[in-house]
Amino acid sequence: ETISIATVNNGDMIRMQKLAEHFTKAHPDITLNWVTLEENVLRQRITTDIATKGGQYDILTIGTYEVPIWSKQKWLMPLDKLGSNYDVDDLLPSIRSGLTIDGTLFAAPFYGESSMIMYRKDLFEKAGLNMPEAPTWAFVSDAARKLTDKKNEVYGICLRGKAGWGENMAFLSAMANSFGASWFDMQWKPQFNTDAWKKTLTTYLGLMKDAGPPGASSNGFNENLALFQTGKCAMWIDATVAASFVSNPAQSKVADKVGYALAPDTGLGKRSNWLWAWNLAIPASSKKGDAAQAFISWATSKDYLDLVAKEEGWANVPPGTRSSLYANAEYRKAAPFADLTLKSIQAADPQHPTVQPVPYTGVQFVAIPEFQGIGTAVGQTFSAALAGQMTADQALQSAQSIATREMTKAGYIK
Amino acid sequence: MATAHSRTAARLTMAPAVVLLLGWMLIPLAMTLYFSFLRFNLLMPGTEEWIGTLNYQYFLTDPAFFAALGNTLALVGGVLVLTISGGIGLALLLDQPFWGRGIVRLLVIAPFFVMPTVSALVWKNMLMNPVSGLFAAIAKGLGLQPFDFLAEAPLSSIILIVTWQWLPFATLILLTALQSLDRERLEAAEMDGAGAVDRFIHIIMPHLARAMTVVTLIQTIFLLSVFAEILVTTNGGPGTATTNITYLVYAQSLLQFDVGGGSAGGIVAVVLANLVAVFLMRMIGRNLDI
Amino acid sequence: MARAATNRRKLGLTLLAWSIGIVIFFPILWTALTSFKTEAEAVASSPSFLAFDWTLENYAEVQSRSDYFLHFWNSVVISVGSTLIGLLIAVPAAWSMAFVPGKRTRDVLMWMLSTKMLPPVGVLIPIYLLFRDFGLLDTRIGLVIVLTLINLPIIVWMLFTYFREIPGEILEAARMDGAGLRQELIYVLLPMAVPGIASTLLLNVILAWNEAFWTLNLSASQSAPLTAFIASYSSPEGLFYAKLSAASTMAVAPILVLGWFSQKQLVRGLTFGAVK
Amino acid sequence: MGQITLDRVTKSFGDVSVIPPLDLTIGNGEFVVFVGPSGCGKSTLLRLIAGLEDVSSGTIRIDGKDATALPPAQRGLAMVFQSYALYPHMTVRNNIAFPLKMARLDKAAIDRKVEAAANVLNLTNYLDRRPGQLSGGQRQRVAIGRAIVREPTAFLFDEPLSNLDAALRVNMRLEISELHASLGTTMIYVTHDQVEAMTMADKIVVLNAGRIEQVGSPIDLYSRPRNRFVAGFIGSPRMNFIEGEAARGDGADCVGIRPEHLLLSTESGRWSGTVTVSEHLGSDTFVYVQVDGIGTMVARAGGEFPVRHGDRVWLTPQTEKLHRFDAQGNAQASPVHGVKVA
Amino acid sequence: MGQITLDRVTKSFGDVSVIPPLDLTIGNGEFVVFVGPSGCGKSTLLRLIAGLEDVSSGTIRIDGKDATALPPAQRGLAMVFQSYALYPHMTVRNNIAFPLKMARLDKAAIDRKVEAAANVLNLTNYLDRRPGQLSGGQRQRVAIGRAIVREPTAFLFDEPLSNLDAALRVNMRLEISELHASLGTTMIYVTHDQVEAMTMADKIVVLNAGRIEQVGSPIDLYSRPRNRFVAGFIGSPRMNFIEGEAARGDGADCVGIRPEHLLLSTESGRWSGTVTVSEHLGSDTFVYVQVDGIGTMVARAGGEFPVRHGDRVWLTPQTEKLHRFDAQGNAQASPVHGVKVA
Ligand SMILES: Nc1ncnc2c1ncn2[C@@H]1O[C@H](COP(=O)(O)OP(=O)(O)OP(=O)(O)O)[C@@H](O)[C@H]1O
Ligand SMILES: Nc1ncnc2c1ncn2[C@@H]1O[C@H](COP(=O)(O)OP(=O)(O)OP(=O)(O)O)[C@@H](O)[C@H]1O
Ligand SMILES: [Mg+2]
Ligand SMILES: [Mg+2]
Repeated sequence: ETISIATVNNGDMIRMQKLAEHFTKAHPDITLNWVTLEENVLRQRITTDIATKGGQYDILTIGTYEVPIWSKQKWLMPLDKLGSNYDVDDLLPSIRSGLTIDGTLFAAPFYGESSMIMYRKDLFEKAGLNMPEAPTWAFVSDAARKLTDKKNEVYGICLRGKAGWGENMAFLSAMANSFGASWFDMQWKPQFNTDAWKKTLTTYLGLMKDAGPPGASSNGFNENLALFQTGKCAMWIDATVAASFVSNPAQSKVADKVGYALAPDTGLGKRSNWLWAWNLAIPASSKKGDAAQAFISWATSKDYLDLVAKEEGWANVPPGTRSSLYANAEYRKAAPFADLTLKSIQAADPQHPTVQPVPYTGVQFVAIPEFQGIGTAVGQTFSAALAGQMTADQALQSAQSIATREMTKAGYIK
Repeated sequence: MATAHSRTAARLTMAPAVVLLLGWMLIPLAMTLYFSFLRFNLLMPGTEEWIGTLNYQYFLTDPAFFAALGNTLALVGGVLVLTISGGIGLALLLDQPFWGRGIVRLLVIAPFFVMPTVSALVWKNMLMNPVSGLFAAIAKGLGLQPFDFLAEAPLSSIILIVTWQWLPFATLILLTALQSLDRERLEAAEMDGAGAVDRFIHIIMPHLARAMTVVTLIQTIFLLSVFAEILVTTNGGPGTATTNITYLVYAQSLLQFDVGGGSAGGIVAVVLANLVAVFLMRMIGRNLDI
Repeated sequence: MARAATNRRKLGLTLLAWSIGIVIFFPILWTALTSFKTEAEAVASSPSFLAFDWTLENYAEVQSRSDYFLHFWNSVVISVGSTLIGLLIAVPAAWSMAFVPGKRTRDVLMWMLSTKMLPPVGVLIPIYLLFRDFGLLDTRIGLVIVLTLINLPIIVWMLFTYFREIPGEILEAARMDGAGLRQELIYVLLPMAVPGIASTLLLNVILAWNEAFWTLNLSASQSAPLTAFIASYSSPEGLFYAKLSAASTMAVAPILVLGWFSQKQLVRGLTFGAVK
Repeated sequence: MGQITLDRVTKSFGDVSVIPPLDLTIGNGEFVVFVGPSGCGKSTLLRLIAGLEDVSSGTIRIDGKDATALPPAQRGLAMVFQSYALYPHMTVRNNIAFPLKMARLDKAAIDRKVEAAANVLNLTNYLDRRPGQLSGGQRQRVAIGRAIVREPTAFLFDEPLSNLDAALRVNMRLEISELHASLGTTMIYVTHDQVEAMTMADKIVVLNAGRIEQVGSPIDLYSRPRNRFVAGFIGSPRMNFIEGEAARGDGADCVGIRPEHLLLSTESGRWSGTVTVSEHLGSDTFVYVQVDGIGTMVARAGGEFPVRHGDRVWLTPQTEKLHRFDAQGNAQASPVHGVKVA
Repeated sequence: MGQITLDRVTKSFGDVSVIPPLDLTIGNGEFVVFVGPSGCGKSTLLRLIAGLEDVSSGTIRIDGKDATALPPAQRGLAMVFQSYALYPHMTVRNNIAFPLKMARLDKAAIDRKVEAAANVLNLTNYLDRRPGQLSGGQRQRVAIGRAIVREPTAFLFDEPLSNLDAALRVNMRLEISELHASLGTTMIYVTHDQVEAMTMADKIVVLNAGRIEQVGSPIDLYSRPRNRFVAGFIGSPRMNFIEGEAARGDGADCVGIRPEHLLLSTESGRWSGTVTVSEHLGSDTFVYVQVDGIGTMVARAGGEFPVRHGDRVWLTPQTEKLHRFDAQGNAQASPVHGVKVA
């Protein structure tokens, strides 16, 4: 049996691809076909395929955003044959809850992440600053400006600026949560005309202008990672998985100088960290469900974590899915960021993401099908604002009208 | 060549190409047209319903639409102007005798063979990146502030990339045309007292008119649907600074999975493309004497 | 015009032409060089041109991640296959346009070209649905069909302009000599048009090789050509410039080499009637 | 055999009628030349006979059989084109063999016939060359070779020599004449070259705007043109025409006299005038004379005739060589009885 | 003025020497024709004079001034090319006006000159057409018009009529001759057409492999060729050459006799042979005779001479027209004294 696996081209997935020979050795009757694509392309490809029932893939790599929407459409196969020793209860509750609909698991988390601050201990020391474990935006902004040394290409803070609901909007939505803002009110009215959003955006733009790297409006996760690894960022707020890259001496020039802290807040009770997981799921139309489940079971199991640890070291284990990992002393030793990662993940609450009540779930996204389009379009305007093409007010106004338009068209606003 | 026999044969031999292209054009187009009147979001199957021209209303009143229209024209026009003027310059240069002409010619045509995706990736990451790109390194080496191409001049940067890809094509066609110029005609002009500049204006340029027409026609066809370069470098942004019609339709139907809206956009794009086509055929197709 | 091109002038031209040529070629050269660097060197803030530790590890890494040869072979099959089938359909059509022109010939040609102006994204979903129904998703034959259709207008136009330069009298001579239409095409027209056909073939192989929209959207694993291969190297996390360069070099090199070796043939017919 | 009959054949391209109803019979073994001004329909007529164009109406019979609807290959005719229309990618051998291959002859027979044709045409040493490696005359011979091997009932030639230079043209002209003499096959030959028409034809067909002006042997047309058109068309330099008063004296609306039938004198004669140009060829001198009250006339003197621009000369026609035409341009009762050795 | 002097001019392309050292003086107002076999360097020589090619060594003087290093535009010469080299995108008017525009003349003067030239060349009605809409002869006239308006010191023509058909060629020939007569400007004219050379030239330069074989007036060359090359090259049909025993009798290694200097008889004469071909032009008859022991000879009879293939005829040379050549091909003491009216 041949199963086709569509997956995203990040390090953990590529590692899985390499290690998959262990799986095929154990299951000689199964061969694996890999389709590795960049995240945006992948999302577009598999969404098209599953929505049209194209049936090109047996295993999909999808995010927490898709799982509830797709399972509601009955596009995903329930994962009920993961095997007896697949310890479902070991999955981190906040992650698992996002993948479970009406008590049925529709996707298995491969790795999970939240976001946190990564910073340069050496630079903070030199500047006489001290990073608290749970800083506020006021502290972060102030420190970023102080640490900026443009002549030497050191920028106080690197944040996402590239447009996209999974790029700058992931960060900005989470940040907005900490400022008390939200996407919609209970009537699905967009909220970009609120003061909370205005404060969010002006803080972000001001900070990036004073302390951000050039070209920030096209920086996403990868670009910022490269910047941080080459020593050009004093702080970086991004996915917790980045911690293992920035602390890996093979890739990072600053591996031994990185410190970690929780994403900042403004004292309103929500921190600006998100929650995300890449999960493996099976299209309902797949005729190779059993083989596919066998693979998923293997790839998201505790044993897989051990396998990675054995082959590549504990630092490279896909994080953020299992409690047992965080209890593992070896892992905690190899991954100094483990603690903060776990704390960050636990701090995120997709069911109640905002200060004010909202009709939607999802921390840095809104789990409705229209969100991708709206999120990306709004992301475009904020990115344009970052590039200096419009002011914060114009951007917010335009975001408000885009969102209102689309929500009206989709029938949420009567 | 015009016996009844050969005319019948002509009709038969045309048929496969015409039928296939008609099918290729009409079937999807008909489906697209139908979809464009539906509320049809891929992510919400079963909710399709007839909504008349609502999709068109939304698409055409989208502020991004006008931006996209402008960007499309700027992109097509900008690349055409740059490739044709650059192509003429290069063709004139490559027509001169110098050492290693064959090799330089190979160097000049090389970009044509590069996949659009690859060239966009290379330009974006390795050349234009304001921190680790080569241009930034050069700027820093010269003591200048690196320029953030894709943020500060996004459309121009894309025009630059696309120009780089299409310059070889324009150069090759213009060079072939230049080499077909009757040398006696140039000599006659020389005898008539025309200097190099006059010969260029009065003899060479008019001779190249037809080649320029062809370059315009072919490149327009491809430039109207420039997509990979935008997707890879800017995703249409910042804002809508680099969104062209093609990208807008893409965003609508494949990022938002709003097939209805995307189809309406597709139909609008088809209409626009046909306007361009008619315009092109009218204005310059005649020059081709086909 | 063979008046003494003085050596000074020639030297000046040589310098100018070479610098322009190198500037134009530079992005490709730089990519190729970077593919032999380590990731750290690839992003070094003072990039070195040749003085670095040459390494092949990026190529090894790329190959271990994705089966280059499968993608390569898919690219070959799809681009060559679609071009050959396109030629098969286009030759008769171009014959009739060139040798039995009617009042509508010009309009038909222009109409064919105008089908190329339709934005492909607009019809992706319908095509996807059709392909699903016919079981053509992720098959080479499916991609061959699509690429044949999208390149057909260009093939017809190129052949048409080329055929038009062949004197009709030769075909009439063949007809007088007893050749039927098929023999006329096979024994006379095609051999005479070899340079034009070679050029058409090359150009369309190149266009098909580099076509990224349809190949990416209609393929998954079995039929994915190099355009899909490269799509997995755009911005993965971490440092990736060297690997990206290696993958890019691998994707571009075959067609670049082909193009270089056959540029004479390519150019010969690449005029679209621009040269009379 | 090789008799070709056209019966009320017409041809129009769209609305333009190129050939009005036309009848013509070409006898077996004849060498017929079509002449006429450019655009008069010579090629069209030839192509109608060949089957490369459909007739608009009328019948074409070849050896008595109706061939009007037959495709070219089945009419049993061979054609030699002005551009030679050789197959550039085939060797001379294959060019000549092509019609035989199309006729599915076996290899041995083909070889034999090709060798024979090459022999006749002196092409044996060139059989393995491509047309591109041959001179113009050799190419023309290959084209003829390709026509010969089919052993057609008739040959059609459309200005076959017009792409050759003068010297070669003379040779090829002789070769084609010899070929006709030896094969005895009907040949239809289109040309606009005076000399070719006069020297090669058994029968010349003079066409004008698709109509036949006169059919006859070269000497017939030369000495007894039926009308002014033919008189002016045949002969080089062309016949001098005299109209008005001067013609009335000879009892016609217009009289014509050929340059070679005018006597030149520096002393006296019938008409006097001044020399505008005198062309000294060594073998002949052509003198262009501005004749008072008539206009420019050309006279030929054998050898060297020493006059120059501005000299006064006298011209006297050989009266028995005068041609008389009425107001419609038709020849009046023939003045010339028989042709005498000059 | 328009005197052109070439002084030990040579030209090589790379290693190939095309023109060995060559001296030539062309007088003011002369009409000089270069003739010679294809590839002998006629065009090259013309282009050297025009300045379109650099001489390898030697000096070119125009009106006494050294012009060797001047660019073409400054030599004051105008050239008419074989391909016409008209500017296809310009109207006739603009084609003719182009050199004047380049000379930055004011609009009124340009218009005046263009009109004048068009008038002379009968182009007034075509001034607003493009070259593509003109016939060959009209195009040629435009090319000449473009040359005239510059009022050059000399005109250079490179086979200007070779793309025209026979009838047109005769007309254009006359027009160019008249132009020369009326302008009086020096003209250098390259052709390989016998008749053009003989009828137009004041002076013919016969070239062979870059060397000058003979320079002289047409009649000079016709009646007193300096060697066999010139004798064979000038005159059409070409001179009959007789070698071996038959020639020895006339006291030379080779004797030559032109077709028009052979008397034809059906009864008796010096040489006898059988007719292979007889070409009846009406005005003349050319008879090709296979002479016993000598080979094929051509003879011309005026008017109609009734012989056919296979007939036996006799040929007698006009002895005073015999040309005698030594073993090197050089003419022996001239046998012809003066030229008489035939
Ligand atoms: N395919 C065609 N369509 C329309 N008109 C045509 C076509 N072929 C020929 N004609 C017209 O028919 C007339 C006769 O043409 P044809 O070629 O027979 O002349 P011709 O006597 O051979 O002339 P030439 O001596 O120049 O070769 C011309 O007026 C020409 O324009
Ligand atoms: N640019 C060139 N490079 C090399 N050889 C050349 C060049 N131009 C002419 N030749 C050679 O010089 C010789 C003379 O050429 P030219 O064109 O002057 O001959 P021509 O007398 O004009 O011949 P034709 O009657 O065929 O026009 C030829 O052998 C030709 O091959
Ligand atoms: Mg004709
Ligand atoms: Mg020449």
